[in-house]
This record gives sequence, C-alpha cells and structure tokens, in this order.
Amino acid sequence: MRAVVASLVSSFGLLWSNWRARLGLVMVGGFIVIAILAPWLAPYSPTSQAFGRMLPPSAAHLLGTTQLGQDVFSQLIWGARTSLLVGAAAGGLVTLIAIVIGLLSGFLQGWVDDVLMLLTNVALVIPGFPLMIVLSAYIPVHGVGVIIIVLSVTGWAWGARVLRSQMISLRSRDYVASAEFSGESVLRIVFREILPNMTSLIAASFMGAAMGAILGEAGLEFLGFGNPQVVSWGTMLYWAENSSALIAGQWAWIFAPGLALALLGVGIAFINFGIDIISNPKLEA
Amino acid sequence: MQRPVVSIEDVVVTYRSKRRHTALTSVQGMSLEIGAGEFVGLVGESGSGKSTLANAILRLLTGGGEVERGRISFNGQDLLALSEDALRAVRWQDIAVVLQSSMNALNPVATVRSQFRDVIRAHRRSSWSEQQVDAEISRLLSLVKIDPKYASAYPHELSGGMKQRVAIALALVLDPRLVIMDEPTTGLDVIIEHEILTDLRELQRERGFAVLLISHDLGTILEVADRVLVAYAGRIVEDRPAEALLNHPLHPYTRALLDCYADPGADQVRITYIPGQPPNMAALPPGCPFWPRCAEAEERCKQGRVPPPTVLESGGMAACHHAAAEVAAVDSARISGAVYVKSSTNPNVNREPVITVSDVSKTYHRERRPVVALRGVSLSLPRGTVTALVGGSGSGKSTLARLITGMERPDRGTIRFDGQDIPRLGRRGLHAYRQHVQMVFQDPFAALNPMNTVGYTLIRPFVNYGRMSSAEAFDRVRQLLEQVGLTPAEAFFGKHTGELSGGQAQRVVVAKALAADPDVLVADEPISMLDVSIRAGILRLLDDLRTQRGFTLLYITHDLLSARLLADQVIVLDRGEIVEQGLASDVIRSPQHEYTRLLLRSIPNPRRRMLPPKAQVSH
Amino acid sequence: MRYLIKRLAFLLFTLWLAVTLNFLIPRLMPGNPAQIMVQKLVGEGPVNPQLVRAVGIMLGLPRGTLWHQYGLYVYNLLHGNFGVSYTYFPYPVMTVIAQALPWTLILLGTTTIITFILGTALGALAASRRGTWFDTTATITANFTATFPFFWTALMALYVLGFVLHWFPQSGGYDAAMMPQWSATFVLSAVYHSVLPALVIVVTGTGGWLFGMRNNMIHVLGEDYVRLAMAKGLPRREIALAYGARNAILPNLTGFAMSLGTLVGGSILVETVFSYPGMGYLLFNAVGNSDYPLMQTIFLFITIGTLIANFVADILYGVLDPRTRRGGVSA
Amino acid sequence: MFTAKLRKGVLALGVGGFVLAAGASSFAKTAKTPPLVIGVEAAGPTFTANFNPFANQRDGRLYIYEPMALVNPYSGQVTPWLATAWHFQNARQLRMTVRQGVKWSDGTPFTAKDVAFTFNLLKRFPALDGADLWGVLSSVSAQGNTVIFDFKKPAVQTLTEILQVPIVPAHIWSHVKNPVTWPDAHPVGTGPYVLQSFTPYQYVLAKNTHYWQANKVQVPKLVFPAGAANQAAQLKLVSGQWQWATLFLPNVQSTWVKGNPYHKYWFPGGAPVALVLNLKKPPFNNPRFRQAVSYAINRRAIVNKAEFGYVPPASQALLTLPAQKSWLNPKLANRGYIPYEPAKAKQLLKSAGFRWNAHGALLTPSGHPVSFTIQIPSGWTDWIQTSDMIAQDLKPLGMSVTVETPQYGAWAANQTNGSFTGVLNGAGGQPDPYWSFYYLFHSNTFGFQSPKAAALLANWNSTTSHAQQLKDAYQLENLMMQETPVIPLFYGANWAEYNTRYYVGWPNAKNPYATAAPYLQDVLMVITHLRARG
Repeated sequence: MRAVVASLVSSFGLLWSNWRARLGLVMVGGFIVIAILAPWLAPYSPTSQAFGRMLPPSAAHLLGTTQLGQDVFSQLIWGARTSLLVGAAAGGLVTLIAIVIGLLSGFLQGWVDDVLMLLTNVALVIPGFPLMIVLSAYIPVHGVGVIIIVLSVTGWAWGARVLRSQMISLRSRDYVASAEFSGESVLRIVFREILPNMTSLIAASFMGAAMGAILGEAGLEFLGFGNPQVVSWGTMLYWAENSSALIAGQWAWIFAPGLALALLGVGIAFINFGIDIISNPKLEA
Repeated sequence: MQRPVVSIEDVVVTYRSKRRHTALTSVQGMSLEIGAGEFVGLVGESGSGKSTLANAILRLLTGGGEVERGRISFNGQDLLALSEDALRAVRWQDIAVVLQSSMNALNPVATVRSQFRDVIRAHRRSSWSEQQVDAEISRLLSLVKIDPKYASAYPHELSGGMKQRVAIALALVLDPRLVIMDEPTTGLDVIIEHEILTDLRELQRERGFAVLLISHDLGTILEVADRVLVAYAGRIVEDRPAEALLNHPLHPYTRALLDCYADPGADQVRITYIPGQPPNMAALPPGCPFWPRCAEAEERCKQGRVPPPTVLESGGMAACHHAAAEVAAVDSARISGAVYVKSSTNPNVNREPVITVSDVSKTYHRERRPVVALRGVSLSLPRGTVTALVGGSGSGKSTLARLITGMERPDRGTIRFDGQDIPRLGRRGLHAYRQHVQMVFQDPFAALNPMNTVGYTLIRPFVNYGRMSSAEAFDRVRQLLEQVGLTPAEAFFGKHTGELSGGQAQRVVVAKALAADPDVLVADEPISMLDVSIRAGILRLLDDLRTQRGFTLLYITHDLLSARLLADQVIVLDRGEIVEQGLASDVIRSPQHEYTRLLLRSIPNPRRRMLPPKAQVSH
Repeated sequence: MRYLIKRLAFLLFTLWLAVTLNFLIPRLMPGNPAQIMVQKLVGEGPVNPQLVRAVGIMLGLPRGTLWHQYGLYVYNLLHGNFGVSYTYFPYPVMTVIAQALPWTLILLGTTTIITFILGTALGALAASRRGTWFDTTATITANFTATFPFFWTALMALYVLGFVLHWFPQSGGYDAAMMPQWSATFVLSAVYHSVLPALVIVVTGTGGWLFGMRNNMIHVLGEDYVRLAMAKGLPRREIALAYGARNAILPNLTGFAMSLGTLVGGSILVETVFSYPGMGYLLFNAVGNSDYPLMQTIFLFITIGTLIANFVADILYGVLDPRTRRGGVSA
Repeated sequence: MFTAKLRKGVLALGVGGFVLAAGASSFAKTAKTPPLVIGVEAAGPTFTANFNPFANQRDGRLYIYEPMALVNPYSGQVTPWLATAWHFQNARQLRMTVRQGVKWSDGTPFTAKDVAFTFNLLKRFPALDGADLWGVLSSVSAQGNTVIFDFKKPAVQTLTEILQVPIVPAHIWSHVKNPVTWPDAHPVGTGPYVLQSFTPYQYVLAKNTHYWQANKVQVPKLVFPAGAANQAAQLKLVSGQWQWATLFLPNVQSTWVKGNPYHKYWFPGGAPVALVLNLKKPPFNNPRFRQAVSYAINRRAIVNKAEFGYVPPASQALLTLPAQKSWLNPKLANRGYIPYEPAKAKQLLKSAGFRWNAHGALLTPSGHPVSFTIQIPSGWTDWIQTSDMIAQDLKPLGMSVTVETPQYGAWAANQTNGSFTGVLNGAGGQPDPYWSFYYLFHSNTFGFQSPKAAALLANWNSTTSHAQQLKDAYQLENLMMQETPVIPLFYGANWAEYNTRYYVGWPNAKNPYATAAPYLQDVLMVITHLRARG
C-alpha cells in the first residue's frame, strides 16, 4: 500500500509539473469544491420555486430563473454534485469492471482470456449510447442510480482491453517471475507487484470513463430518459429545452449548464493529457 | 594523415528535459577525425556519450538533445550550420548510418525494395529506369549476402540478422564516404554477429568507404577497426591505432577494459575487473572522471580539471596524466583492478546429481508454426558444482532454464529433484520447490519491480520461505547485502530498485535468489546486459558465493570465456540438442564439435585481429 | 486471408450476439410490451378482451416458448421481417426505417469520413510540428471541442446560426415543399439542411481523432525507422507521410471502434435537436412512443452499421498493415 | 421531448405522439389564400402513407373522412354532419337520416348503404371497433336514406359513439381484404379535402371539388410537414413557418403573442387530471381519507405553477366545466370545487380515526404510518411538478409522499395490474358525461365498486328522456362528492396556436364553437368556419 501511495504522490508531483494537467486539476478540483460546498455557495435551494418564472439574469438571480421559478445559478451549483457523482461512481464502476476483466483476462490467459476478450471486443463495437437509450426504455424506474449502472454496463470494454494488454506486457516481465521465485501468492503478485505499475493507466482509464459517463448522463437526461426531478446539468438542459428557454430569451439557463459540462470535460481531458505524458514520456511537448 | 572525411571538434551535447527541468551533458567535448576509407571504432560503456556523438553528426539527436558547442565538419562544411535542405543532400549521399536496433530500423509497412527506392529517388537518381533501380537493389542485397528475392519482402518477414544486412546494404546504396554504425549487431546471435562484422570489414575494404563503428565491446572493435577511440564519461580518453592500443594501452581505463578479455583456451585464464560503478553523468567527481575506479589515481587526478589529451608522438592521444610516462614504460604491467584467475583444475563432477533432466523435449507454437526449442535433452547437475550451459540464441538454453525452474513444462521427459518430477508439481509443490531452486535473471532491471525498495524485495523470500516476521528478516537482509558487496547495507535498504546502477541491481537479484537459501541456483546470462567493466565482478561474486555456500550452479551463457571462468563442466547446446559436454577446460580448450569451435571463433577476442591493419596512420 | 476469415468470423459472431441481445433485452426486462401496445391502441376506457386478442394477433405479438419465439425471430430477421411498428401501424418497421436510413447514412457517413480525414490530418500536422503554435492551438481547441456535449453544441448552433442569424434552416432534411427526387435543387436543399448537423458532428467529433493521431504519430516519429528516414535525407513531407502518418494511421484505425460508437451516439442527439429525419431521431421518437419493435430494429440497424463499419476498418487495417496481410501477427 | 401537449394526445386519443412539422416557407406569402401549414401530431420524423380512418392516429385523415355528426369534445354539443337527423324509436332502436347530395371524392354518391356498410365492417373486424359498439349493437341496416341501428339492450348513450364513427365508401372498402391492416394510401372520403401529394416528409391536401358544402371551405390547401422536435417545433411556429399547431408553449404571451398581432392562442380546459389512489389498499379505500387529501391540496397553486395558469382547477363533479355546465347539479356546493382547507383535512382524518405519532407522522387507525408513491410517466413534466407540489402539501399532514417517474408503458401496466399506490391520470373528459362516469365507475382499473352507480348508469343508458338523464347525472355527481373515488386536480389543457394573418374565424373563448387544436374531430367545424382575411 505504501508503494501505491508513494507512487501516487510522485505521480501527482509529475502531473502538477505539466501546465495542462495543473490547469485540469485546478478546474476539476474547483468543481469538486463547488459540489461539496453547494449548500453554502448556492444562494437558494435548487428546487425552491419561490421566485418569479423565467426572470432574466439579475443581481438576485445571477443566471435568471426557470419556468418553474427556480434559481438557475443555484441549480448550476447543485448540478455539479450530480455530474461529479455520476462521473466518480460510473467512472469507478467502469474502472473496477475493466480492472477485474482486464487483469483476469491478461493474467489467466488460455480459454478464460479468449472468452473474456471476445466479450470485450463485442462490448467495444456495440454502440454504447443507443444501447443506453434502449435499456433506459425498458427499465421501469429512472434515476441517477440506474444511469450509473447502465453507463457502467456499457462503458467498461475499452479500459478492459487497455488494461489487459498492459497486464500481458507486465506479467511477462521478469520481476513477476522473480516474485514467484520469492514465494509470493498469485493475489499478492497481481495486486502488490503488478497493479501499482498500472497506476497511471488505471487513472487514465478512470478519467476517460468518468468523462464518458458525465457526458452520457447529460445526454440521457437531456433526452428525458433520466429522472428529470434530479437537479443536474443534464436535466437543467432538458428543462431548458422543454421550456423554450432560447425562444424565451433565457440564454443563460441553457448556456450555463452546457458550459459547465464542457469545462468539467476539458478539465478531465487536461488531467488525462498529463497522465498520458507521464505514462508515455515521448508525448511531452 | 589523409584528409579527414569528418572532423569533429570539441563537441558538447546536452539533453534538456522540460518536464524534469534537468539538463544532462552527455557529450562533454569530444574531438575526433575520420580519414577517408578508415575503419574507426568507438568503444564505451552505456552513458559514455558514444551514441549521442554518432547521432550528433547527422543532427539526428532526439529526446531534447542539442549540440551546445563545437564543430562537425564534413569536407569542410560545418554540418551543424547547414540549412535543413543542404544537410539533406549530405545525408546518405555522403554519410549513411546503420542504427542500433535492427528490429526497428526498417519501415514496417514498406517493402525492402521501396526503402531502397525512396532514398534513390530523394537523391535525384530519377534518371534511372525502374529496371536499373531494381538491378542496383539486387546487386546491393547480393553484396550483403541476401537473396535478391527478398527485395519484395516486408521487414517482419526477415530474421534479425537479415534485417541488419539489409540495413547495411541500404547504407551503401549511394556509395557514401562514411558509414556510421551504432551497435549494429547488438541483440544478434554471437555467430551471426561475427559473420556480419567479418563481411562488413571485407566490404569496407573493397569499396573504400570510411566506417565509424560504435560498440560497447572492445573485443569486437579491436577485431575489425583500424583505429580505436575509447569514450568514458562523455569524453574520448584514448584514440590510438588498434594495434598500438592493443599492445600498449595507455589510459588506465583502456587497460582495464582490455584486461577484462582473456583467451578462454589458455591454460590459466586471468581477467581483472574494474571496481566501482560506471560514472553517473549527472554527478561527476572533480578531476578525472575515472579516478574513483582507477588504481593509479594520484592526488592530481582527483582535483581540478579533466586531464587534457596528451598527443603522442607514436600517433594518437590519451587523456591521462600518466599517458606520457606510460609510453616510456611500455612494459609496465601494473594491475589496475581485482584479478580473477582460473587455472585448469580437475573438479569432481562425478558427485551425485541434485537435478536430473532426462530426454526432455519442448516445442513452441509461434503463429501456428511449431518451433522446436529442445529435442531429447538429458543432463544432470552434480551437487556443489558449476555447470555452464552454452549456446547461441535459439539454442534452447533459456528454455531449459525455464523448464528446470518449473516456469514451464516440457512436452516430454522428466526433470527430477529430490525424488520429485518437477513438471508434475502443482502450484503448492512448485512453491516448495522454489525454495530449493532459485533463478538469477538476465536483465536485473527487468527482474526487479521498480515500485519496490531493495529492503522489501529481499525481505519477501525470508517472510515467505523462512516464516519470519519482517523485523526478524531485517537482520538477515543486512547480512545478505553485505555478502553481495552492497555496503553499507543500510544505505541500500530504502532505495528503490530503479535508483541502482546495473551492477548493484544484479547484486540485489543475486541476493534475492540467495535469500531462500537454495540448493540450486540457475543463472540465465546474468552478465550479458551489464557493462563489460563490471561483468567480471559479478562472475567473481557468484564464484565466491558458491564456494562459501556450496550450492549447485547452472550457469547459462553464450560466452565461453565466462563459462571457462566459472564452470566445472560445460554443456554445449545447438538447436535444441546437446552437441558436446564435458569438463570445462576440456571442452573449451579442445572442442570436438564443429558448433563449439564456431562459438569459440565468434567470441570477440582482441588478441585475434580479423585482418591485418590496412594502412597505418601516418602523419 | 486468415486475418480476413478471423475478422469475418468475429463479425458474424458479433452480429449473432447483437441479434440475440436484441431478442433478449425486451424479454428480460420488466413490463410487457404487448400489454402496453394494446393499452395504447385502445386508449382510455374498458379493454375488450376480444379486442386485445385481435390486436395481439394482428401485431404478431410474441407467443409460445422462448425457444420457439427465438426461432421465429431469427427466421423473420433472415427474411427481412422486423415486425410491425406500433406507431406507424399497419406499416412494417422496415418501411419506416427505409425512409430514415438514407439520411443517417449520408449524414453520418460523410461526417465520419470528414472527421476522420480532418482529425487525422490535423493530428499528423500537430505531431510533426510539435511544440509550435499550431500544435498548441490545435490540441487546446480539440480539448475543448471534443468535450463539448453534442446536444449542447447542436442547441447553440441551432439557436445562433439557425434562429438568430437565419443562415441555416432550423430542422428537417430538406425544404419540405419539395418532392424528394434526384434533382439539383433538391440535393442542394438536402445539403443545405445537413450543414448544421454535420458541422456540429464534425466540430465535436474531430478532437478524438486528432488526439489519437497526434499521440500515435509522436510515438512513431520517435521510432528508429523515422530517424533512419531522416538520416536518409528524405524530404520532410515524405517522412511525415510515408513513414510517420502511414504507420501512425494504423492504430488510429483500431481506435475507430470507440470513436464510431461516440459518433453514432452523438448523431442521435444531434439529429434529435435538429429534427433531422434520420435513424437517431426515429429512435428517440420510438422510445418516446414505446414503439418497441421499431426501437429494437433501429438499435439492431445501428449496431449492424457499427459492426460493418468496424469490419471495414479492420479490413482496411489489414490492407494497410503488411504484417496482417501476410498472415503475420496482428498488432 | 414529452411535454404536456404529448400527454394530452395520449389521453384524449389513446395514442402517443409528437407535435411536429417542418416549414413550407417557399409557398407564396403574397397570395390571399395561401395554403395553411399545420404542425400536426405525429409519431416521428417521417410519415407513412396511412389514411385508414380507423387507425387511431388523428391527422390529415380527419379532413378527408367524415362522421355522421361532429361532437364537441368538451361540451358534447352535437352538430349534424353526414346525418341530418336521428331519433330513438325506443331505447333499443335508433333511426338516422343521411344527408342528401353528398358525394364521395371520386364522384360516387354517398348513401345510407355506405353507413350500414361501415358499421357492419366494424362487426366483421373487431380490431376496428375500438369503442366496442357491437357489444351492444345487434344489427345495422339501411332503408332508403335511413339507417336503422338495433341494440341488444337499451343503450341510448351509444349514440355519441355511433355519431363519431368515420364513414367509408362501400364501393371501395368492400374490396379490401383486411381493412385493419390496409393503409388506404389513396383515400376516398366525403370530407372537404383530398390527398394531393404525399412524401414521407410532407403531404398536401387540396380542396375536394365534390364537397357538399364547398362554399364554406376557403382554405385551398392544407400542408402537413413532418417531424420537428420540441425546440425546433417551437422555433418553426414562432418564426411563422407554421400557421396552426398544438404546442405547449411556456410563457405563451412573451414567446408567441408578443410582437405579432396575428399570433393567437386558445388553451381551453379539457379532461380533468386527477390524483388516483389505489382503492383496494388501506388506507386509500377510506373515502374520508381521500376527502382529506383532496382538501389538503392547493389546486390554485398547482395550476399557477405547474400549468402556468393556462387552465382552471377541476371540479370534483368530474364534469369538464364550464363546457358541460348544463349537466351540473345546481345543488352542488361551490359547483363541486374543493377548496384548499388543510384544517378541514386534519379534522376529517381525526374523525376517521387517524392519529399522529411523536414525530408528526400520520398513522392509520390500525397504527401504520401513511406513505404512498405517485407514479407519473417519465418526462411528463407538469405532472411531475404537480405531484411534487402535492407531496409538499401533504407533508404537513404527516404523510410521506414520494414521486416516481417510470416509462409510460410501465406506468400504464402498473395501473392495469393494480401495482401502484397513487398515480396521476386523466379521469372523465368524455364529450358525453355518461361515458365519463361510465369509465370511472365501470372500469375495474381504479378498484371502485358501486352497485348504486351501476344502477344509475344503467338507468341513464336506457332512457331517452333528457330530464331523467339529468337526474341520474346529478346523483352520480353526488356520489363523486361523497365517495371521492378519484381526486380531480385541474383540467388538462388543449393547446392550440394559430396565425390570423391570412385566415380568420378561429374558435376562441368568446366563440367556443369548436376546440381549436388541429387534430381533434371537430377540425371540420374549424375549417368550415375559416375565412380569408378581407
């Protein structure tokens, strides 16, 4: 564990030294802070409908109000929670599935590998977003939890493939054989010897999955296949679209959540850019 | 001296990393000249700056390297100042290169022919007809002994040796004045390496181009080169005609390097090895960079500037305070390091075997083609002796090591240890078996997890096999570290394995294998990845440890010299079959099988020059 | 040849799996599509059981054992019979899809090719001019555009370029007053209508290709054979193309799978925003109308399309990479 | 996007769909009587050539096929159309006189035989008989220009349903093998328009030269463009590419009316939207509990917030008011409107034996905490909003109410299966109050069983005396008040926006001769009222 922590710390240092990654960390960190501090940062409750409908931006309502009389700015702040939650949870789940399948497939080889790899390749070419839509059409009740599960079910393949090839490359390293000569157990070899060497790859795959999940969630919510009662950037756009926000001139309502999504995405992409450079020094600009 | 083709004056090359904000000056002022038709060898350890220099000549530096200072002129033009277009005309037309890695030097998506064609086209030989071009390609391929039909092949369809020959042919396509060869035979089988170099030398003599051959192996260089340059820590420390260098090495480093070679067939084999570590370019000591390892170092060597090159009357130069004096005292046979002597002995190889291999065969299936690795091999390892398993690449020697250590199972045959048949052991049985049979890997850095510390790496066998707590194991690890010469042990305990030098890392690997207190140690080419200067040290360590601890050693190598130094008995493997076996001194001194003789001939041996020097350097 | 057979086997297997998945999803999920359909047809009020049965038979709603249903399902698929659309009753699903498919094929086909060419070219250029202002500008811009949500970009484009500036039409595939035909004015109108959706897909889709290509190319440019090509004195352009891009494009082709999936997903959102008469918008509507036969067939078509596109990319890879062509190892 | 307008379609017509269309901007805008571009309800981005009038989709075919009479969907007011008169010989026989001088659009004369043929077609193909007419009919036959309907049992109220059946030409449909699956791509009807051109993306109806009241039809062409989603549809309407549509527009004043004097809208209230509790499960089977809930709901606030104040709160009497005010029991307190009185709700609960625990949670008389879930189809945003507000209103009473948004299919299935505690759904809203009550009290869906209601309905259905019918209606209204089987909240709106630039004479609140949406059956009333602007 200490080695993992140490490698994380040193990786972070490396990340921080790249300006893009640094910017990304600051951006994503900013969103995390906003999400955590939402109750204190948001001027109003995001669901309170106590205000006038479709008010233009003003000092009292920085981004105006929705057609239900909710404060757009407060919703934007609270919406960060949903997006980050979905990103973290779906990203985490996707990464977990990818790790389990990738590592199993890479370490065990033989028919287990063949079967898992076939599964992965199939999952990779089956278009995820349409599948999400179809699945959501059948699942009777909608919510963030369902979206997270659907995103996880459809999103793991790429990570699994990348981790598998890394696993294969690492498992044939002499130090793995050497650890066997030290009398280490298989689990210890996989988790203590191999896994720490995949940290940056796992981090990159987590980031990629999180970004995919955030955009996927927003897309599903936007189409109305989520739970429109949850305050998220996706549902904000859904409501804005449904309430003719643009025609009514409430441009801030539709512009802000999209921009927030884009900025969060850019932040994550920047971090991944840095991770890429760590794991592949040739990319350094 | 003839008018030089290339003259390099005081070149300094620095690598800068934006990410780590570091700068590493890997070439610290090298000067040299290469005459027309001259075959020059440049030898040095890894990090000595030799490849950097080669790349600097054609401005092919990568990874943030830049020429900070100096002048590289070709036919009077300063290559460093040329425009991109003007330089392009010089490239290949005048100076061609053969790169280190034969595996990657050819464009994988283009045929051999098209890699010849594009260079012909680029240098405005467009007046040639298709047939002319093809005929020329065929001629060149024949020249390097490749069937011209391979012109339409893709690189992946060629073997490593063929690729390297193609690369050489490619270098000659425009009849360049100079061909730079950067470790052109690294990674190839010794025998093939020898063949290629022999052919190259012949070709060079016929066609008269100059060669700058770069290698870490002084033996190789001395066999083929007219003149030898020795690089150390980013500088040329000696530049002499080959003959003179061989007979009267002036720089202590050169001498030490030469002392690492010996004739394995001699009655008494004696080599020395250089103490200490190859220089850390980021933290060079003041004074002569070699002094920490130099037996002749005096106070003046340890201070001030690097010793200036002393130009010798007899031709060449050496950068050592002693150089001038050395010329006078020609027969000075001062020993520059620890000696490792092996005399002809008659060891008892008739003891009871600890491991018996009977009629073992193994076939791999690569891309659906069966590759026979071992065919009916039987041997036994007598307790407490050293057996050297010798063979070229593809001989099956590493496969045998993997079978004996239980990493793989044979298709047929038995491997017995202590009454057990190893291939039949399950996971548990193998775990127990490995307490008795341990392995030393070829590449120490690959064998050590860079995420772990030395301490952790060494504690684990004690915890797993000795049922000790980490605290109990600590003391044993300390002893072990001292035993393998890593002192003070405390300084190494917390180091990550990536922070070690190659020699240190291999010592850790040896220590780790010994931690289990094995009966048998299998060492698979344990020195081939190490710098020449530290190889003997590791061999000596293995020998000493075996004497102290009495384990049985299976030493796998392609190098008969080291086999002679270490082994009691030698088994020669060729294409999966044992062709010869017997006492080390017998087999090596009077080989019976043709393959063994071929192996012996292929060992780089500075004392046996391939060709008499053509034209001696004259002023 | 072996490579081709392997890819073909994979394609067939995946097709079979997609078909079976498509069969299973509705049957594994809670809720009964048949009941929903009858409910929808009958609407409010008491449901006459005789009517339910009549409607059920009329629609060919599933009966019998699962195996029987599966057999019938596969049989019907092989005969191009995908069932009857609930919303477009009595028309079979295929009629509806036949109307939407060309639009998506053209929109997605052209944008995929454009994004691929543009992204790959820009990526190669950025890599070969690494560290220059072009590289920095391109990568940072791509960082932004690649993470823009498709639908948001579409909404913005619709509003600004369509509604406010009136440069482009706001929805549809062509001027509704025209009859679809192969006339210049019609094609022109169709092209005019597809500019905005295509623009959105290209703008948001190019970034991925760009990064993929740039990274591959940088990797390739560090290879020995590129250094050798430089040593050979080949012109810069030739090195970048014949040595760099030619090799870097191979892994980019394998990245096709992921990129295509994203693009298809994005096109659904874009088509919906622009009410473009393609498969994506049709799918959106089918889901909204609980038109399960239509929805599933669209999904099947999208999947098959993706699979075939992947297959083509694989074959292209095989053609471009001699290592696979000659039966060697694939990367 | 599913919004309010979509759901209204589902409820009123039993089919989900989308408001759509696309522009037809290139039509000459200078003509005095340009084509009318209609953004109709449709199910997707394209059309299929389906003009079978029995298919349950309402669009262009409403302008092609005509029924015997037009029934105003809300007031129930009947306008004779293909029939000129009808009367009940007795409660088991209806005689109807068909209009003379009507011709099919192919020139063939329309006769009583066509009518009899149409009804007998429904008998042969039950899938066409969505209203289950043949559940009560025993025979339909033509005699001269009279059509005679015989019933198995007294079924006076079936008249409304009979009047609305689209009549098809016998000389064409008698050759159709399976009229259920026949798309009828080249429709021949008696209506004011015929199909002129069709593509999957747009079709055009042109004036029928044979039309029997051709002089009343001034719009020469109707254009139906296909497929636009929400925002795009709104943009089309607002930018003037559509002249007639049925779209939910928030802030209709600022987005549609403002700045253009020709832009008009009328959102008359229609079917009541009600909170339906599962009457088979305690405590929801307790009428006092339901009344308490009804009193605790602030309908005015819901209407203002969730419905933008476009529609009024609904009366507990189940009638669509004011359209059906002639059926309202004059003795009903406050016309059946339940005021917002939380105190009364509390008192009702107390009197029914409910208690509150220390945390203020409501407990049933048997000591169980009261909680329920309201299900709304995913995406029906104003209903979701309504449910949220109901949950807020009920919180002070100690009820914990959660809101779930399953897919439409699951929502519908859950009601059929009885697996729900609460839902929002339409209730009543039939043009003839009889059917509103019939569906509510007769269907098993909501689990309300009342012998008394059954008797009243049977009586109503067997009398031809309007006075008697009124009496039955009054009593059923009283039953609604006492039992509160469902809790009506507000009247679902019927969105309609129209452009008066070229045509005037649209229905509106002052002149409610028809509903104003382009997809209800009384569009024939509208189209025969429209006049070119002078």
